[in-house]
Amino acid sequence: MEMRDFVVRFAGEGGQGVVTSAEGLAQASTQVGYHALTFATFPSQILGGPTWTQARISVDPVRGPGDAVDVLVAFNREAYDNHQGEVKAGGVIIFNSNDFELDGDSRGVGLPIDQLAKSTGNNRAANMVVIGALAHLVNMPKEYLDEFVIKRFTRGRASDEEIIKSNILAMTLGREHVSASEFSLGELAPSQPPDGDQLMLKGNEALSLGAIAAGLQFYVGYPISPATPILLYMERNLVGEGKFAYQVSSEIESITTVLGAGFAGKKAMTASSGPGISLMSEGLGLGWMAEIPCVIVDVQRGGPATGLPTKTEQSDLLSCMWPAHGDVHLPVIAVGTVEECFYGAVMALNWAERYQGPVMLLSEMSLAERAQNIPKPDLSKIMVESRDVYQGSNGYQRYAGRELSAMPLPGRPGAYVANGSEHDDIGDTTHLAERHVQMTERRFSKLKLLEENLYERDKPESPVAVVPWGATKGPAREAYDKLIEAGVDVGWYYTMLLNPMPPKMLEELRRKELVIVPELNYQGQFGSILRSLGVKAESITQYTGLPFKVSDLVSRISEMANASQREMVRA
Amino acid sequence: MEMRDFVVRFAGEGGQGVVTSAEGLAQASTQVGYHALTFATFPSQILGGPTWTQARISVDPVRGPGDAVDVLVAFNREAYDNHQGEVKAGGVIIFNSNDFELDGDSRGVGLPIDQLAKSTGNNRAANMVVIGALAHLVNMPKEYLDEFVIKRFTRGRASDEEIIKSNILAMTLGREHVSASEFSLGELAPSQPPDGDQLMLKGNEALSLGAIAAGLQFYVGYPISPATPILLYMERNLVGEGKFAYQVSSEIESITTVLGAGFAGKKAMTASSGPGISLMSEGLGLGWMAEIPCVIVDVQRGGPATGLPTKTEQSDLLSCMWPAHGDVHLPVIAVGTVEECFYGAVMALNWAERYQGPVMLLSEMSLAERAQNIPKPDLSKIMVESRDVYQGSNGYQRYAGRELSAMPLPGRPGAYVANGSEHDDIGDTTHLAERHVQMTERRFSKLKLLEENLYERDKPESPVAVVPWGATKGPAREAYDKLIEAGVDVGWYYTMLLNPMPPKMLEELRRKELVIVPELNYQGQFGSILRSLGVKAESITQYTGLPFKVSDLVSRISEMANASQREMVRA
Amino acid sequence: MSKKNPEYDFKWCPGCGDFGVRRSLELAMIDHLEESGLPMENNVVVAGIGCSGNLVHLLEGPQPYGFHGIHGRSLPIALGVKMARPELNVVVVAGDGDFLSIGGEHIGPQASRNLNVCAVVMDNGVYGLTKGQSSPTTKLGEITSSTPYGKIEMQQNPLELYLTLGVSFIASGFSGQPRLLANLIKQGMDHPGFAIVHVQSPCTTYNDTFEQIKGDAKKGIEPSLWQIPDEHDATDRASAYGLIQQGGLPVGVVYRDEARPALNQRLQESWEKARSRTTEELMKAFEF
Amino acid sequence: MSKKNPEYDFKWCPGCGDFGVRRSLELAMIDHLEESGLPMENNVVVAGIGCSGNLVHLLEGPQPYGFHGIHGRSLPIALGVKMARPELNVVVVAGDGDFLSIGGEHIGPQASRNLNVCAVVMDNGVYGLTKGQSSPTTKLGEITSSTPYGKIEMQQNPLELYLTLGVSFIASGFSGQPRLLANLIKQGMDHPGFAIVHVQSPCTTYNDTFEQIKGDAKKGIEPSLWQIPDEHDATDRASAYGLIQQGGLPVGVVYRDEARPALNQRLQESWEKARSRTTEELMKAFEF
Ligand SMILES: Cc1ncc(C[n+]2csc(CCOP(=O)(O)OP(=O)(O)O)c2C)c(N)n1
Ligand SMILES: Cc1ncc(C[n+]2csc(CCOP(=O)(O)OP(=O)(O)O)c2C)c(N)n1
Ligand code: SF4
Ligand code: SF4
Ligand SMILES: [Mg+2]
Ligand SMILES: [Mg+2]
Repeated sequence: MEMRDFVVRFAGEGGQGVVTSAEGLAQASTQVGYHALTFATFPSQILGGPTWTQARISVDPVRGPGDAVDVLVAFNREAYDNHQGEVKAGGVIIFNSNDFELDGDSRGVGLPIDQLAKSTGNNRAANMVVIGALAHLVNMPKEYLDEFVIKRFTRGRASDEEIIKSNILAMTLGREHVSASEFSLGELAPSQPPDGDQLMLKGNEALSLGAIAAGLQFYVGYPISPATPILLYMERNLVGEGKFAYQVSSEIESITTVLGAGFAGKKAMTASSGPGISLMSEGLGLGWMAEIPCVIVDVQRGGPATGLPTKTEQSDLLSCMWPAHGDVHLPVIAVGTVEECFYGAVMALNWAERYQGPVMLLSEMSLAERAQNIPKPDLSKIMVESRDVYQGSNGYQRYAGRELSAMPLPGRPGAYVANGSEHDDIGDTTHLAERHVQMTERRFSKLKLLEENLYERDKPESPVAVVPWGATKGPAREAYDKLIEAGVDVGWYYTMLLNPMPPKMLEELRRKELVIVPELNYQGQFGSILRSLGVKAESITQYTGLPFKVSDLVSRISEMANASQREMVRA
Repeated sequence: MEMRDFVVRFAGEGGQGVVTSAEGLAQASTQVGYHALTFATFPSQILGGPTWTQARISVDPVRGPGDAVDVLVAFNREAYDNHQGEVKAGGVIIFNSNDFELDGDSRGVGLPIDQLAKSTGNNRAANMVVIGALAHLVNMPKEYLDEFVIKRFTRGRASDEEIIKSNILAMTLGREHVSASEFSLGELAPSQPPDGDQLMLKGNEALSLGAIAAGLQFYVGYPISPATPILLYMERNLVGEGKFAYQVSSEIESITTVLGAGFAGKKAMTASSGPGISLMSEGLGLGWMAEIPCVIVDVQRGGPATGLPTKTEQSDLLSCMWPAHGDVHLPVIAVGTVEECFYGAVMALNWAERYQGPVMLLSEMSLAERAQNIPKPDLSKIMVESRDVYQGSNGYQRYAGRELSAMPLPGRPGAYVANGSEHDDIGDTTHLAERHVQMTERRFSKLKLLEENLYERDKPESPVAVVPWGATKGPAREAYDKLIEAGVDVGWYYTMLLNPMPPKMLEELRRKELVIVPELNYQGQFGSILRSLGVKAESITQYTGLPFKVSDLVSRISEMANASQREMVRA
Repeated sequence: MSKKNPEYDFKWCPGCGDFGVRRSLELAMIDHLEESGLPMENNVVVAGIGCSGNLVHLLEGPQPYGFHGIHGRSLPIALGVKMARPELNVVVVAGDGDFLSIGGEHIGPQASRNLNVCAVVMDNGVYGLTKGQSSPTTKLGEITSSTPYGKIEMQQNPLELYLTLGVSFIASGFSGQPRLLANLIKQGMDHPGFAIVHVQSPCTTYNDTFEQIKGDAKKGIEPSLWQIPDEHDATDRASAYGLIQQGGLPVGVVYRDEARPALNQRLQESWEKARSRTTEELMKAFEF
Repeated sequence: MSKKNPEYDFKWCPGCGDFGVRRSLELAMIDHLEESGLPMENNVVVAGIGCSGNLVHLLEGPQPYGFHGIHGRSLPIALGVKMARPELNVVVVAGDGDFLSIGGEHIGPQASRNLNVCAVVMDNGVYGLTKGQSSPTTKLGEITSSTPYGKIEMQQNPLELYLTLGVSFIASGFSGQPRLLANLIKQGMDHPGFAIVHVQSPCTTYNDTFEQIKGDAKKGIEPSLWQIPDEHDATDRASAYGLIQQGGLPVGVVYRDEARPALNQRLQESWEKARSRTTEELMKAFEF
């Protein structure tokens, strides 16, 4: 039968080629026009340790890593034991017969990975052996893979030809070895190459690129999983005159340094994860109070406290929206796909410049470590905003009025004191009631500048809607499509803009009988925020450190939708 | 006419006796059975600077400093200019005629304060001159005041007699000087001495005493207005074997040190204000995660950031309830009166021991600096709780199960690792999904242990209710009583317990058509929390840095109440 | 901006040492500008929280830019300002509590980086603005509002700390000598690296050390203040260490190392190894 | 608790220096207990966050109490444990990043207080757990994942820092000498005040310094490690300072001052001036 989509999980020890095989497969597939997504997990130790990576190859754009595994590639016995349960009925298990023997599992195909690789004279071709084997299972034409290998290893070196030969041989050996066994999954439908260039990258990389595309000039950070790759990317690439990327001594330094740079006129950003974001609390309040543009990225991991550094969760929403004492309410943009990592970062920088204050950009471990092909952003189409800079002479009242005003640039006329105490128009500290009223209203009025009606919706007429946020978008949308197929009457709303929310979307949600919010936290954080905004929201929560399974969402959403339908009938 | 209550505002330069006069009047009045409340404001500079203190004397228990001023005592011209507008119609202004002359204000009575004091041969008796003058205005019997002076200055010293004489003389001079002018406010009704002993103290002092009464053993803090007095009180009084009170190097040290002490078996507490609380964010999450009993006091001031150190506000509620990243939801007790400062502290310590985690105790600048007479707490009636200590042998699983378990005491069998990463039963770090689910549910299940139906209510049958929190209780209740007199149909609910809220109270509020929440912040923080809990709440907000005026609340509440009545009729 | 702004109502107590520091800073900034020919707006004063930090609102004459943030964070804010705009003259003003206690963590990193800013620390051995609690420089045994039975921890020695952390310019001064102090601050501004001018600026209300510093012949009190002799070789780390060990309040330049490149200079150099790419070029790496 | 707990799945890399530190700590604790006759539960190990801090879960044999909190806060947590229960033996284990970077602010205060705990700092000159970024002890110019063009800030000298801050017991050791190291840690535990045992514990994965420390005759590499001679007078601050200036990796006790009273002792003394009152008595002050 024809397949549009298949999922392979590679499991073994760190260092056995688990990751390179997954990425190789993904690259091979994307190069011949398929869509691919890989999701890597971390072993909790530094070297070795059990690890696995999943690759999903599809004719259509991919939304998530996928629930059920079609093929498990088990590099060792432990991997087999831990993952064989995930293999769906009719699935196949390729096991490294150089490492262990497997009897009594009818799904098993032994593949002497190391030995076959060796026989090609190129030990590093082990992953090609595996890829060849997989290609056979889904009947991927040999030409496809050869093409990929040729492309990949044509680097204008003398050794090219030889390497290409050995790799093609490795794939062929893998292919033949498996074809000997009668196993097959079916026929992968021919690829429908997306038009336009594509990029294959991870969420953290897309986010970094987006920030740079929006004109980022200044970045400081402190290492923390899963945000560290952003720091490393910036230190390598945000270089040259007028740029600065640096590792500071703590997240307290990160946020206050970023505030200094934002004040001095730069587009500045820092990224961290839960514990680091909590340390920034006081500094975030200062940014709001002194009106300093900057972007703070929270690549969420499992919490609280040191929590679960290598797991994914969506539990920082409340503390990012209200991060500090006093009346502070920060803008929040939460990205849901690798592509949104790019465009969300662009928006976050634009928002910071537009309203002159800190913007929280929420990502998640599951996005940060997900590699995926996305349409290459067209920079000429990206609208980049910069703050309104004061151009006049001295004697300027930087904080005058109840609304946004132009921001002076140190070195130029317009000197004032950026002040974290309540202040008057020129930034001197004051305690007068009228001032506190004026400045409080001024700070909140600026949020209005960020109200944009950017959101997705389907079946707006339905009284029930599914409204996920962040990376739950992927599985939620897969589930939603299935529910629609099944004829369930339910609408779909999604936005990256969690504060301020798109006013029209909020209006529509307020009219719903029930708004179902699937989210990866215990408290149902977004659900409770929606309720406080007058929406009849109920959350579907999960707090396992893992993303939702599509199948779980399908059943839990339809349950809730039907229940409310029954109620409506009764009423 | 007979008065049950009068309000005097003393205004001048720091150092002119503004505070001593107010406190003297309050003490004199309480000693003869009246109720008294004084409220001091801070000048923004250290020495001198304009300042004022208000005293309210009443036959009945006092709820707040009072809106309108009956008598203004102006020690200098600036004070007159700034405060004369607050004097109610028919009020009197006593001005220091040694400092300035006042013509064209029919309310003014000149009093040569310094000169009269000098003439008694005791310059320090200036405040007695003022008190005598005030006593005359409300017709307070001379014996009352003489009695007070005698009590106060009888200290078994040779000089007693002389000092008493000069003070009594001072009062007489003040009295006579004003009686010469025909001014009078009326007759203060005879006092109705409360039965039982009374204490006259400030909110911070009551809170400190309450904590000590509940068995506090360990206190660290870092200076910050308006919480510093708690630190100083503890350093002076929390001494002796097994006790520790100390100033540490920052609020980050405060919270983490307190966690160490709570882990080691002590009842531990720290106090700060907004900026310091924000710095504790990460540590608070750790306390929740590792399950460490401790109490954190937030004496709220104006925010955000450094904000308004000497002003009052109720804007830290959201950030205290959700102080950190991850699924953290801390218990919150907010006190509303000086007396509640005492009992709220007792409860906070009990809660911390009962559920084994951090408890947030919210106070406010306006309570911290308010001196008031309260019934002396009967220690024999105070129920003090202590954590359930593990008594068994080694091999204990401290974090086993989905509910509270006994806490081991270092030094005794039951060794485990208190862990801020997700952990298993013995406290070792783990990433297993089941564990994160178990421990998350365990942490939240413990909040159930704190559900108590302690709340005030009046007219529960009314579809509309006023539900203030914290120190807004005072003016809100005064306003409520006036509304009831005026025949407005509105109910009253109040509790110190903001998380978890009394379940019965929450149930009742959910059935209301409208719940009106007066609170001192811009966002309407408690209102939005109530809405997220399914209550039709709307806030009345004020963000001036000052407490509500009763008159404002009367009009704003009745407006809202009537509006909703009309709607209900329409519906 | 006191003179010009009635709404700003904080005032230093009469006799407060901070008056002298303000004057010195005004003089130093003006000197510095006259040399550079740049306008006052080229100066950024990053202030800590305390009576000391309030200096940023009390400067008279032409106004520099200011950043008055949160307690203890003036150094990292200054790091951000300076590395964003190396052409700006960035000055930090902070108190002993702000700089050495809650903000103490930031000194070492800026010293290691040799961040090119000048920090003026106003040390009064007490927390002034919060009314008299002990600070890291409050002496062992002293009674303050927060040490009712005497302080039970040792005081810090800031000068030795700076030297150990690698601060490349260290001066010590007294608020009672505004012109001399102005000169030290000016040198600190001119120094191509991290400069700290540590100033004894007595708190006349909570910890009046004027007498002890200046001495009183009548009462037979020796002054703790002493001028650093010209012979002192400030470029020699060992001599600097020895000088600090002598105690008292030395006035002058304790240590200076002008050879060490500042952070922005080292950064420039490191770029030679780097290649700056356009966004388009960066995206290329992810094409396939 | 590795051996006993399959659920705990973190493992140090083969050859990691931390194995040796763990062994040393186990030996030192056992020694200490045999002398005191107290059970293992009398020990509390407060751990930082890092490969190093994970030691608290990897101890074998009888288990002490542990507190594995948040990054950089092991010292203030230890302050709380120790001042709550002075009879407990409190040990801190942390990495160079945890202890000197984000946690650096807490060293000075504990030194000034002379808090009676023993801190074992596992210095590998890198951030191990986060996979190889630079730390305060990473050398200037070194290339790490976070310094792709070479580190542009100076490394810190922890031993000199401890001495300057007033740490009253300072030892320096090497994870490759477990018995020697155990002895130093034991001395640190016995020391009546704040003790720091600074250990070179190489990260074989991201910064393998074993060769540089132990030297390699064949390659003509001199060992950086040298034993502190018996003549060294550790009670003399100046000699300690001089010793540190010699550089390399000295092994032994660098400095010790047993005369200085520890915080809990000074606290006891201060109580003589104080009067402890019952709640009833305290309330009296507010009666009228
Ligand atoms: C996070 C935080 N904690 C505490 C405070 C309260 N506070 C304001 S100034 C100050 C210390 C002032 O002492 P110092 O830095 O020596 O300055 P000085 O007033 O003596 O000049 C403190 C603790 C604060 N504003 N923020
Ligand atoms: C507030 C916070 N910031 C960052 C991190 C991430 N983090 C975990 S361990 C570590 C540093 C580890 O280096 P080190 O202290 O030297 O220990 P090592 O792993 O080298 O033994 C960091 C930055 C964290 N857990 N918490
Ligand atoms: S309190 Fe001290 S430091 Fe503050 S202004 Fe007054 S004298 Fe100066
Ligand atoms: S990364 Fe380095 S420090 Fe961490 S376990 Fe491996 S070798 Fe040890
Ligand atoms: Mg000071
Ligand atoms: Mg390290």
